[in-house]
Amino acid sequence: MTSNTPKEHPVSNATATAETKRPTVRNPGEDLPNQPLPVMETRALNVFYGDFHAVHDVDLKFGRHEITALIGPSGCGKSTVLRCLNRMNDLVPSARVEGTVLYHDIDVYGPKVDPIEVRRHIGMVFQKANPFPKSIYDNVAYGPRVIGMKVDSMDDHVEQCLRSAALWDEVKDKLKESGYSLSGGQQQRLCIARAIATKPDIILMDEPCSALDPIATSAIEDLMLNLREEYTIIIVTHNMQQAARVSDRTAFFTARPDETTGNRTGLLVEFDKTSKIFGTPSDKRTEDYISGRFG
Amino acid sequence: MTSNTPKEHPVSNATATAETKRPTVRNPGEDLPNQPLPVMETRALNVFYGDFHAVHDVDLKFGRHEITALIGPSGCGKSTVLRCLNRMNDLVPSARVEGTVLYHDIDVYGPKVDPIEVRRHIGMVFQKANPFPKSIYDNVAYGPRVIGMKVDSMDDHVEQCLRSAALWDEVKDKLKESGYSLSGGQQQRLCIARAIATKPDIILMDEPCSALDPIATSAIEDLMLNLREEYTIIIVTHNMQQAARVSDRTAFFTARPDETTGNRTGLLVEFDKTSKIFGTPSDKRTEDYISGRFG
Amino acid sequence: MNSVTRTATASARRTTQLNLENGARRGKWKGEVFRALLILCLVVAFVTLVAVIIQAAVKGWPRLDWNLIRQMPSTLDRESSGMQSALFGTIYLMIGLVLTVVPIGVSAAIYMEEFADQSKWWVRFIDLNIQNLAAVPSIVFGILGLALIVRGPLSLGTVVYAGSLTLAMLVLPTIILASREAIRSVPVTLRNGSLGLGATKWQTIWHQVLPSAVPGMVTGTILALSRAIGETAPLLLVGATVFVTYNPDGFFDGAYTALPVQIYQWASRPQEEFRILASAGVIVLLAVLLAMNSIAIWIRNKFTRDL
Amino acid sequence: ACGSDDGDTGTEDPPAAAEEGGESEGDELSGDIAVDGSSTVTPLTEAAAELFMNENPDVRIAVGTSGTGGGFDKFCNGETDVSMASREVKQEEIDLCAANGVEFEELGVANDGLAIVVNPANDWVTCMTVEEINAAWKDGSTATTWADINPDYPDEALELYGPGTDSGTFDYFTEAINGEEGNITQNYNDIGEDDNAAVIGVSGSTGAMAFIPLSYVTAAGDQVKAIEVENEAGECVAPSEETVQAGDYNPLGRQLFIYPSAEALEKPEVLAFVEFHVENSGPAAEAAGFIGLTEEQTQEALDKVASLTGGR
Amino acid sequence: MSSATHTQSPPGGDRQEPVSLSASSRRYGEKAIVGWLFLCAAFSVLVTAGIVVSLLTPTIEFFNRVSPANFFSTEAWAPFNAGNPGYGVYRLVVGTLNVTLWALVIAIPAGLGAAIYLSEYASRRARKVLKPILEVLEGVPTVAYGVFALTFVTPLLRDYWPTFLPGQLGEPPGVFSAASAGIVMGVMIIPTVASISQDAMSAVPSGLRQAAYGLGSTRMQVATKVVVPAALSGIVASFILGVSRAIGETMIVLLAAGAAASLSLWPNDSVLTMTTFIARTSTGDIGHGTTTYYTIFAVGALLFAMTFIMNMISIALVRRFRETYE
Ligand SMILES: Nc1ncnc2c1ncn2[C@@H]1O[C@H](COP(=O)(O)OP(=O)(O)OP(=O)(O)O)[C@@H](O)[C@H]1O
Ligand SMILES: Nc1ncnc2c1ncn2[C@@H]1O[C@H](COP(=O)(O)OP(=O)(O)OP(=O)(O)O)[C@@H](O)[C@H]1O
Ligand SMILES: [Mg+2]
Ligand SMILES: [Mg+2]
Ligand SMILES: O=P([O-])([O-])[O-]
Repeated sequence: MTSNTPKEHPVSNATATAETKRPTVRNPGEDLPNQPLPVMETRALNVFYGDFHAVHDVDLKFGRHEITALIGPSGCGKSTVLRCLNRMNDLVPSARVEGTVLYHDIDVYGPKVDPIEVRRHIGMVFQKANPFPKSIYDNVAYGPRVIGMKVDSMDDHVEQCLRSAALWDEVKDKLKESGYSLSGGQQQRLCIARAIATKPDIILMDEPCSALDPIATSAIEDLMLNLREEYTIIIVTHNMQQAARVSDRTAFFTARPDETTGNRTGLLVEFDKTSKIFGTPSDKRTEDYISGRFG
Repeated sequence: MTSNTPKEHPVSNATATAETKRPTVRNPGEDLPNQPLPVMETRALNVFYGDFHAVHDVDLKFGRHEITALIGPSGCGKSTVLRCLNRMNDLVPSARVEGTVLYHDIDVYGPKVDPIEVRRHIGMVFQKANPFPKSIYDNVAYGPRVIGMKVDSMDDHVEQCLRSAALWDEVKDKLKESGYSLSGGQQQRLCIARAIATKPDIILMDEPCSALDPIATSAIEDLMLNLREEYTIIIVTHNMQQAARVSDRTAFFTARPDETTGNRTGLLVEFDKTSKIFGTPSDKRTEDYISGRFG
Repeated sequence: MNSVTRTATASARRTTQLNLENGARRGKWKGEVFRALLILCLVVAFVTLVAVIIQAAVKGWPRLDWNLIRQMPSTLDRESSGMQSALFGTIYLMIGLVLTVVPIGVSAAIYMEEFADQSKWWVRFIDLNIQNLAAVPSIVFGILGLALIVRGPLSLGTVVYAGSLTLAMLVLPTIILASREAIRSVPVTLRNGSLGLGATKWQTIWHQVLPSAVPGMVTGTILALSRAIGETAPLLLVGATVFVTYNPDGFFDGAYTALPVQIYQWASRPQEEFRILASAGVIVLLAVLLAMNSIAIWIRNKFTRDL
Repeated sequence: ACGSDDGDTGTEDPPAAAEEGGESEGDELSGDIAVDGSSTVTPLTEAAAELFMNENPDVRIAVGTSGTGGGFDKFCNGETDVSMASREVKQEEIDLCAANGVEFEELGVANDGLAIVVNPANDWVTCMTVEEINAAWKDGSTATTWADINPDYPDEALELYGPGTDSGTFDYFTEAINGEEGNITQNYNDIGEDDNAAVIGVSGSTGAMAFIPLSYVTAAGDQVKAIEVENEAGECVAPSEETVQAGDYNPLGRQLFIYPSAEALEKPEVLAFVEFHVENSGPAAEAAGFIGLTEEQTQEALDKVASLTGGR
Repeated sequence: MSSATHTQSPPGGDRQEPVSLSASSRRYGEKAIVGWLFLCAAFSVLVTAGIVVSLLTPTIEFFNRVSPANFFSTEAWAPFNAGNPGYGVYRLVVGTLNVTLWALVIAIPAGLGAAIYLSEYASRRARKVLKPILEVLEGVPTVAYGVFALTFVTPLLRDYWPTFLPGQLGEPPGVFSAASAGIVMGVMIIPTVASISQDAMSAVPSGLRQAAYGLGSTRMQVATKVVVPAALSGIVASFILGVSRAIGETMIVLLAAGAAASLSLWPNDSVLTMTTFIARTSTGDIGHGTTTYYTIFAVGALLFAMTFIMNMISIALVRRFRETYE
């Protein structure tokens, strides 16, 4: 199968490849405040798994109605940081979190805070689509039901969530079928519909597209851009181009090996507008990473 | 930890990012024959896992003393193709291979061919370093012992292999320690030393650096370039920059979903000199992939 | 391609061909002999089962009739004596056992998998304790049952439920371990999906984990029960050693006997008729067992395919 | 017919059974009877119970096999109505029963003999003295061949089989032959409760000798050969129904007993069963391979029952 | 930040209601459920405690009457001998070991071989059929095996014993023999050994196997040089568990091994095992409260202690194995 499509993109010629190349940023000239108006914030966040220091001193601010991307090589603690935000790390018995995580200026690790309540405000979408082994309808209705959410009509609510997740047209005739009957990309959108069904404030996404094909990926990316109108989105991705395409701000993490033990601790290298990170990063390590020298 | 290293690379400014950027190719002007002198070749290779058609009609030629990279998005069958070359797919009970795989013009799936013997000629290094739970020395000596290789002195042989794998200096004082006592990068080099200990002709590598940090990665990349003098190397990688840095030729695969079942079958899109693939790909899909539009 | 390369290629080709093809590798027969030996090992185990069945079937053949399960045991009329009371005794034992052990075992498994903090010493202690209990000889449970259930604190007497309870303790660890296995095999992504929506832990367990774990639990439970059904030694100690010509009339009342006990009784009598009955009884017991195991395997295959 | 909730003592109120039986006859017996004890006596009581239940279908008799001692243990704890024994009750057991307020009476229900059996191919012995048997079986015996028992016997290796140390048969034999209960050589094959195993053992080895209940000799047919034993009067007596009943076959002839409790005998069905057991000693013994009671023995037993129940 | 409620909506926020992260209810029901679940888990400890108490109390009584020196000695085993009792449990231990030994001679090679076959050779489909059969085998009632030993294996051994062997070994066994019980018990244990060993072997990361195959190893080399050494602690654990099961097995020895407390390790001798003694004696003739009666519990306690130690070793080995690869 050889392509007979004429090339649509002007390409730099091969001799130009010695120059460092970077991903395309979606909207470099957008008018984004220089500092995010934080709906969520971490201060001196440190995470340990048992004795292992996984993440060191992370200070981040996540702006309202913005998409923030966390990028960095494997094992640098992106997922770990993400899971701290809605206390999913509580479920890892060995995990210990130090520092402060603020949500609307409330410390989510505060003594009176109920992690369940935190998760009701901060939804999550995972790397591998994980629909429940139930019908499509029940997948979406599950969240509202367990948190005892008052809705006028569950049917309407489910429909609305599936519409928001750009899935309604594809599934409206088979709401009673199992969530597993959908394709990978549809499953992932079902999970997004499920997450927004409880009306969260923030949606965390951990590499939501890494198992999907180009078409499904682009559907999810479009969806994210739409959801940004109503939600604050924080996304972990391996795909720099994806970060460049969808995010407003990007945080770059890397891992530094401990000299004696060799354990690698993750740390935040640089956090800035996406256009800045992919355009003129201020740190050599960011530069190396986005130009593909490792990772 | 903010970087105070001055940036060493000229960077295109942010406004230039709308243009498509590609990885840096190691040696674009190198004198490489236009067609490889094949030591190994696949013809109309199709692979099935049970009913699932994983790989469709792959025709590839792997040149002697060249490094060939297989790239493409997740699940497009790169590993599957690689495993066909030394009949590792025989170990997957559901796998079925159709088509021809030639090694020195002999069909390795021929009726009289012993797969064990094939693997003795075509070594393999895996994504996750997998040293045996034995001493470093025994790891390297394992291969020669099981194939009953005649060596004058096993000690010398082990030393030489570890030297070839650029590991000798780091481990020479602890040959009796467990292979697990090494760092990830060292373990991977140990696996390479182990693979070359049986003096294979070809070395297959399936994402050998994907679990490693930048320093370890670059050590392995250097090693590959050295090994090319003596061996033919075929490498699967997710990291396009890596393919660009080390390989002479690149094969780009993608996966096409079946319209009725939705199953995704891998296929070869384009196979050419690396400089061509990353410089002026002739297929739109290659173009999309290397410019990061998906994957 | 110059001629030097071509010659080199040709010679390489020849050597390679010689090497790759059959027979080049010496000692291939070793692998074959080894494989044959391994198969032999497996066959030894299976053949014995077949021999047990055949031997019992051949010996018990004259008495493999409906009377065997329709009639009560009889000393006077050995030709048509049966084992109905033993069959019913076993059924009663099993019902009492299931009702007791399944709720406790599944609950314990949920606790250990979902709530217990493995870093706490007492959790590890319970864990160790369960594992150890799983390998305590069954006769020791007989002693326990005799001392604490039939007599001692519970003083139930030699009633069916005393036997059920003794067997319950015996299979409790097996049920816990199987249920834990089933719970553990529920993908963590499912749990995370539910918890990430703000479901409480128990909601997650009840709505997501348990429904997915049920097939595994049922399978494990049936396998555990099929072990219990053949247990003889503890029952000998807790009072099922009885010649009874009627079925149990309750869990806390009267005398009972059970299939394996009846078999043991008959096997240790001198008269040939009883020996035959014992062998026929073995067939009945094995049939019950195979039926239970088949159900377990069917459930496992049916549901593992779906997940 | 479940009489009461108290499984230990069985039915206490006969009327309950009448309701359930639904039979018109008011004097129809019903209720549960728990019997336990000697494995030797079990077949006998089972036979008696079956015969009795054929006539009284609403009575349910459960016969357990805990051994004489185990039976008394339950009996004296009030768990059973009737205990079977292949020996007389011991002082400890009497004390235990007394401590628990259980009164009882000893009733002979059949005669049994212990037979000394040898392999049919054994042609050198027809009659043995107690001393010879003792030489083979006593604690610390050094006899390894028949010649060690009596120089006249051939130098055939001696192989001994006997019931388990936990059986009444064992107690009886050791006391009768070795003069002390439990006194026995370390070198015998203990075959537990399974007397038939002794038959198999003896039939398989020319030099073997075993002691087993006489009933098993009958059941074993010609697999083994029972030998004569020289009795107190110095006569060689072969074990048989007549010699045992007559008491000529000594010291290895014995009586088998049941022990009903006084409390249980207040229940008409237990009383009826116990009387039935004694009166039908003949047919039951025949079915189980024992030797029935003589008339005097029967009468003596019935008198005891009568005295215990005050002639009810 | 002591309060978990923040009433002030942040600037630019469109959320009007105050944000609260405190628990919306106390969830007492949930706590009660967890309490119940914990009790169920703790129940298993109660069972162990029950075992210890029910064994220990009479065992102490036993040692009040018989000195430990007598119990743990080689003196005669004659607890029934009123005149000259002996309590040398050593003979029972030796008897137990005798049967166990012959069981292991069968079970270890066969179990390991079966495990290697299932783990390294069998196709997935074959494994799917064979593994459940193995599980069925594990569940065959031991009384069936016992009857089989007594009525089939014993006569076979008696008829076909290799009488050409010298000395004691050449004598055919009697109706009861360690060999008959041991062989059948060995077969009974094969599934246990095989299934635990197989678990251990299949837990060996497939990466190791692939590495070995990739180097041109044959299947046999992969199995014997890589997989078995890598799974060794799990395999040893299966052996120890096999020993533990052999020691604790009752019905087979009760029916086939006899009851002669002989100090013998010969397969053709009849032996008295600890379990046989317990089962026989506790269903037998002895009166409650006699020293003999307490002997049951002393032997039971010893049996429990022995199997307990083995289980612990086996658990520790399995754990070590898991730690290496998980
Ligand atoms: N549950 C856990 N227990 C112990 N260590 C953990 C756990 N989860 C993650 N880690 C370790 O913490 C470090 C950071 O892991 P994390 O998953 O956050 O990385 P990541 O950046 O998301 O990597 P990836 O891109 O591979 O997902 C890694 O070294 C990882 O091994
Ligand atoms: N053993 C197997 N049995 C069944 N399907 C398999 C098996 N191995 C791979 N596949 C399927 O074959 C397809 C190709 O897999 P393969 O591992 O070759 O992809 P890949 O290109 O190497 O992907 P990745 O980059 O994720 O390693 C995938 O859809 C995968 O799910
Ligand atoms: Mg991650
Ligand atoms: Mg791959
Ligand atoms: O059961 P016994 O008759 O031997 O006590």
